[in-house]
Amino acid sequence: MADLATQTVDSDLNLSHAFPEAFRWMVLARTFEDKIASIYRSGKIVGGVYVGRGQEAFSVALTSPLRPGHDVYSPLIRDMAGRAAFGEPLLEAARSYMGSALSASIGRDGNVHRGNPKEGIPTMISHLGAMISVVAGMLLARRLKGTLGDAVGATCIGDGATSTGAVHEALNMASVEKLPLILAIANNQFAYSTPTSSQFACADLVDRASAYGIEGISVDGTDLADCLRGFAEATRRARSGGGPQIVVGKLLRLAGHGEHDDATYVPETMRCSEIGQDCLLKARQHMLTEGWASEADCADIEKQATLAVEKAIATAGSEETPDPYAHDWNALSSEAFRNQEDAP
Amino acid sequence: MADLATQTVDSDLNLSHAFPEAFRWMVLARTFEDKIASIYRSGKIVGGVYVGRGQEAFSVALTSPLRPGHDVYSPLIRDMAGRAAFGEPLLEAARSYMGSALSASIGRDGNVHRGNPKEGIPTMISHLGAMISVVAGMLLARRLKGTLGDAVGATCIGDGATSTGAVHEALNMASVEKLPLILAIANNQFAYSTPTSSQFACADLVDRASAYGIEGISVDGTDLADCLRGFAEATRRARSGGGPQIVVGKLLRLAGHGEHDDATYVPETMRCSEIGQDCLLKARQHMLTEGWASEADCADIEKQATLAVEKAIATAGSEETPDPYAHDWNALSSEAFRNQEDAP
Amino acid sequence: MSITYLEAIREAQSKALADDPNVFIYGQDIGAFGGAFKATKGLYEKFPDRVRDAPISEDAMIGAAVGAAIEGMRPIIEMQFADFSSVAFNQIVNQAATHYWRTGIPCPITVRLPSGGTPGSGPFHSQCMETIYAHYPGTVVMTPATVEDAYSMLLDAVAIDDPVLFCEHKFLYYHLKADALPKRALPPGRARIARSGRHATVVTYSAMVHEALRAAESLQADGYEIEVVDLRCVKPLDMDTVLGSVARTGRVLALGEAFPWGGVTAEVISRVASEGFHLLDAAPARLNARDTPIPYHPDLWRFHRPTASSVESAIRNLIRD
Amino acid sequence: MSITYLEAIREAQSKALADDPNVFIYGQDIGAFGGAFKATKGLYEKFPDRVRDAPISEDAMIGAAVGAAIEGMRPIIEMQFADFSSVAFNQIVNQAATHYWRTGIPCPITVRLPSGGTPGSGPFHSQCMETIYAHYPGTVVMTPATVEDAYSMLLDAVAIDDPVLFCEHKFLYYHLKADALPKRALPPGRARIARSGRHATVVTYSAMVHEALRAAESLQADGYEIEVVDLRCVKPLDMDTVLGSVARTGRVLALGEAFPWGGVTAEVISRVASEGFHLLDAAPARLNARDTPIPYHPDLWRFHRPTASSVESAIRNLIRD
Ligand SMILES: Cc1ncc(C[n+]2csc(CCOP(=O)(O)OP(=O)(O)O)c2C)c(N)n1
Ligand SMILES: Cc1ncc(C[n+]2csc(CCOP(=O)(O)OP(=O)(O)O)c2C)c(N)n1
Ligand SMILES: [Mg+2]
Ligand SMILES: [Mg+2]
Repeated sequence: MADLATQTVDSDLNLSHAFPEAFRWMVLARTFEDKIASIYRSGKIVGGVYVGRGQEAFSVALTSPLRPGHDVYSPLIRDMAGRAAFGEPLLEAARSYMGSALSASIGRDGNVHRGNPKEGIPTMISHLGAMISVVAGMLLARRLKGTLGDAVGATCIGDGATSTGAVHEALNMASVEKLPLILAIANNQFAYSTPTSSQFACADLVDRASAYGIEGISVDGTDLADCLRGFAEATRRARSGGGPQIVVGKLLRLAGHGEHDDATYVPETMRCSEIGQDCLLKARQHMLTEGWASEADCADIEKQATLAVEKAIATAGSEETPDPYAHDWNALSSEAFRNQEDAP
Repeated sequence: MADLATQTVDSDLNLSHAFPEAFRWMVLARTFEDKIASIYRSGKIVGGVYVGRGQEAFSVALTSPLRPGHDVYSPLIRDMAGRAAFGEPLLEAARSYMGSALSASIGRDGNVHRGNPKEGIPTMISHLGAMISVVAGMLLARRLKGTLGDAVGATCIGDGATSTGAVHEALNMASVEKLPLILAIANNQFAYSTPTSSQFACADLVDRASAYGIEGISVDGTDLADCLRGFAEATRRARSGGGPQIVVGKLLRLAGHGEHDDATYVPETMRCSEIGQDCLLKARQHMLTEGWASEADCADIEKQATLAVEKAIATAGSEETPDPYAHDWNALSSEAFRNQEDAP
Repeated sequence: MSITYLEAIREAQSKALADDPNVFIYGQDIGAFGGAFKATKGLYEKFPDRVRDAPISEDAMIGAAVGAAIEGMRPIIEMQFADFSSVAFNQIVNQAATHYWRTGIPCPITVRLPSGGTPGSGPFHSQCMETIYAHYPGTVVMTPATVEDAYSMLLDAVAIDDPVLFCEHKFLYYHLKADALPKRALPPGRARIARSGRHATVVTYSAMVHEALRAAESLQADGYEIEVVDLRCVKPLDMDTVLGSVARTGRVLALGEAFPWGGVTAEVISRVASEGFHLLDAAPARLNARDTPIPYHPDLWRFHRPTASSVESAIRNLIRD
Repeated sequence: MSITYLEAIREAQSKALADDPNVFIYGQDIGAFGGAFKATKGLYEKFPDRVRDAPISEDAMIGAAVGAAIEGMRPIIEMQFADFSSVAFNQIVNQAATHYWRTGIPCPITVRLPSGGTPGSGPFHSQCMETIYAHYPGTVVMTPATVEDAYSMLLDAVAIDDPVLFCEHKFLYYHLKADALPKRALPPGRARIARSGRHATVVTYSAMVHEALRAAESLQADGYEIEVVDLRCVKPLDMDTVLGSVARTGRVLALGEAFPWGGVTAEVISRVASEGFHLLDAAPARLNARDTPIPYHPDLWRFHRPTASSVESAIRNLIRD
């Protein structure tokens, strides 16, 4: 159960509504990424494919209490579930992987490097830790403009990224400015092949909270209910002026670092432990147990997901790919400076 | 009294020996820096002058338990006292300020940018936080070579520098490698003009220790005895395999950021509070109270310091300044690459 | 009335803050203290929310600026010294400079970089980093040499929808004075003929414009008329003005205070050689700082950077050729 | 036997570790896992202490390397991608590169930078950063183009007492093969005539050497003999070899994969123009990547970087001139 450092959980959370809703997005994310992985293996996607298998519960729970269009959300590489729940159209995701000319970046960037800054979703760069200060800046700007209201900004990093200086600077800045920032730390036990023992020496990453005078919550990342409760509480605190929050999820990456990686370095014992449980199977079981869905309902959810994914991929795959000759090769937006720095 | 997070103080520390010894170095440092400041004000030193006024106790206490030639020590801008106690010849300091051609850097760098890497004293760069990983690397190298023994590496930063990503990365790395690194954090309430309230939001910087799973000690930076006890204990722990240690000193910078700065932003109430006490006056009083020295002894210590300072400054001031024509303008050491990249 | 280069920077910021509620300044010690160089003195009093002290976190400062820009603001970030922007290099070149290209959403941030050498500043408080930032796509790099340009180009920088690295020169802060602030200015990205001549062109920028002018003045005594082009902006480069000048003189020296390998002078000379080869009557020349870190000792420092006298010899060699 | 560019890098590291107990490798996932590209595969098993996994802390990795160098070791730092060295920029240029000059104590570190574009890698896994590091004094910047050089130059890098940025090209990792590792090699800092010719010189380095060779091959059919100079090291630059070649051909194209503003090609062309002006029969030319971040989509990527065919047209323009 969510181990809340300073307060007890918000009992108001209506799990019977939030849980099935979140479960649907988890199914969609898993279905989509399984499909993308299989297209990758068939050689039809160039570049990397990184999936959120095993972290769907943690990912979706972060966005579950968020309000699209009102809050800020900066997803990372394993956040297909959170993205979908926050309203990212499936077609947008498919276009990014398939390199469609209609993708948000016109094929300039691919796979997980997609966002919609105007809608409060910054577009990630690869350098780990670099997005947190961006979210802080978005919140600061809203406060300066008087438009912040009770909006929050949520973002995620992995256990490995906690070692970057960027994370420290951003968390410290957010806490000095007491910004409503929620940082989800997905401790999936590995950064690529590197185990947490080579990454940090504190007992639990939630111990980082006290370094910033902020609040921290630990959740069981394999358990959707626990994740939902933890993030609901963190979001409530942030919305009500409690300043930055960190939520640490313990879980296991149930895939390679990328789909090129067979992850043989993950010990069998770990795979078989509590932490290695599949959050999706657990959530499905919970749906059945609580009576929120029957076997048939679940099968239907899965089927709907498959249909949606197939449609999105088919559409994206049939779209034009970017045409280098017609492409706008300008890195500057200012009219005055365009077409000035063409490669000599 | 030293507030030792996890263990009690090492009662073996022989204050009656360490205290008077440290006091001498404090007097020397204060005398030297007062002199340098007055030369600066007379316009005879170009560049910045940054002094350790008010932090001599904390600075000297860090090096007090160290063994020159055996341990690593990386001083920062307010560490004249620690440098002197660790064996830096006064003449070396004077040469650096006076721009002597005989200074360690041949006038290439000035004031506090001096060191002796071969003797375990790295030469600082200005970028705050950048030296901690260097010390970690020196310790790691010794461990790899099998020459580490019970050596430790000590270094210092200010309250402001704790906000840099570099500090985080280095402390985390040192804790993962469980290196015998001692980080002294001089919380002198200001980073240039910036008060701690705009710098961090944790209650006390010692709270950072738990973020790395390491040990932390708080000391009263105005009190030499407390500082000596705290660092003695931290050093003992580090020597005996306890891994990285942080020691946080509460004190007040009793000078401007540099000698160009009148520090009017420091509130009068703070100057008059406990924290604003002059560690040197307190230590002197303690010497008298404990009977470790008489008024006459103290006066003699002060006189010796004045003589030593005058001699060093006179010598350094009479030395040649660097001759640009005879200077070796090579940034590379490799014979094969020298004089190849002359400015076209 | 007389106004310094530094005051011009302050006035420009004051005007930017007054004119647009979306402008704010973020940097270390820039609030009540007014900044290490006093470039924001008095601004906090007028705009307490929008002149904010930052922690010593250059990476996060730029990240936050990008976030604020996404939200429609136009942040000005003051680096205490250009040299410390090295810690923010990643956020500048990979986050800010790529933002428009990746997303189609412009990123109007201005990063003020107090640049260049002064006596006794040493290796870490003297650097010129224009080359580093200009190399990356998606940046505009300004290098004002006059009080007027310090003012009007900083206003331009804030108005431009792309990340601008504003390389203001510390050596010019107090010493350079003008009678009044300009009402009108050249468009950003346009170079300026700082002195006209016909025997040779010196293409330069920032503090070196003044060394070039002094050298030209001194060569005047021998009857040489040296044209000095002040680039104003090193990216984009106004090659029309540069080539126009070389067309008149046939000889060119590119002069810069930065390190010699691959800087502005390399870009200028290689473009002149490629695009204006037939205009050249002699081999084009370059003069940069020496290829070592910047020395602390004033005597070494004066030898490390180009000065009027080393510029003069370089021009004499060029003319003799 | 056949050995790839990547294997050559692994073999060089294996030999360096075996020959000198002061050598160690530090980087993310380089231990038991053998590295993201498998450049250290099998080395941890042989040298468990000296092949160490680092946390994701590039700044601290370089700081630690400098510390270890002070203690007499010769660390090799593997960046997972060159692009991520941006976070270590400060420690590289301000700590490592200035160390010898500030202290008289050399700083023998090697920073391996898996560089350059491959299809689908996108803006943050494709960069060429040689210009950034070469600009600063105190660095040596190597850019091997062949399997032989990948091997022998990496051994040189470890042996050199100064910080070496070793820009190994990811595009060459698997595809480039040689029959055997070299016994002997050119001294570091010496360029190589990769192909001789007499109508024009292409000065290039790293992966672009192969595009230049393909272009030269294709122009051969039309009777043009194109000389290709492989710089091997972009700092220091072997201008003797470059100028010698230009003296033979009278025409020069500088070719690079990096961004266009102020890179290796600018340095090469401006030096040729300054030092070898009278050798030139035509305006010198440059060809770089486009001035945008590196695109993800393979079709855009192939258009962004120079290729054999764009090199060929650039040479044709040069010869026609
Ligand atoms: C600054 C930086 N260094 C290195 C990398 C290369 N890299 C990409 S993902 C990754 C591992 C990240 O691990 P973690 O933060 O735990 O996230 P996870 O992949 O487990 O979700 C690394 C090292 C990077 N992207 N950025
Ligand atoms: C990365 C970096 N940013 C900015 C500076 C400029 N600077 C030098 S000292 C200083 C204040 C340091 O405050 P603190 O760490 O508290 O040390 P103190 O001066 O109080 O001893 C600043 C901002 C710097 N040296 N390095
Ligand atoms: Mg992980
Ligand atoms: Mg301080």
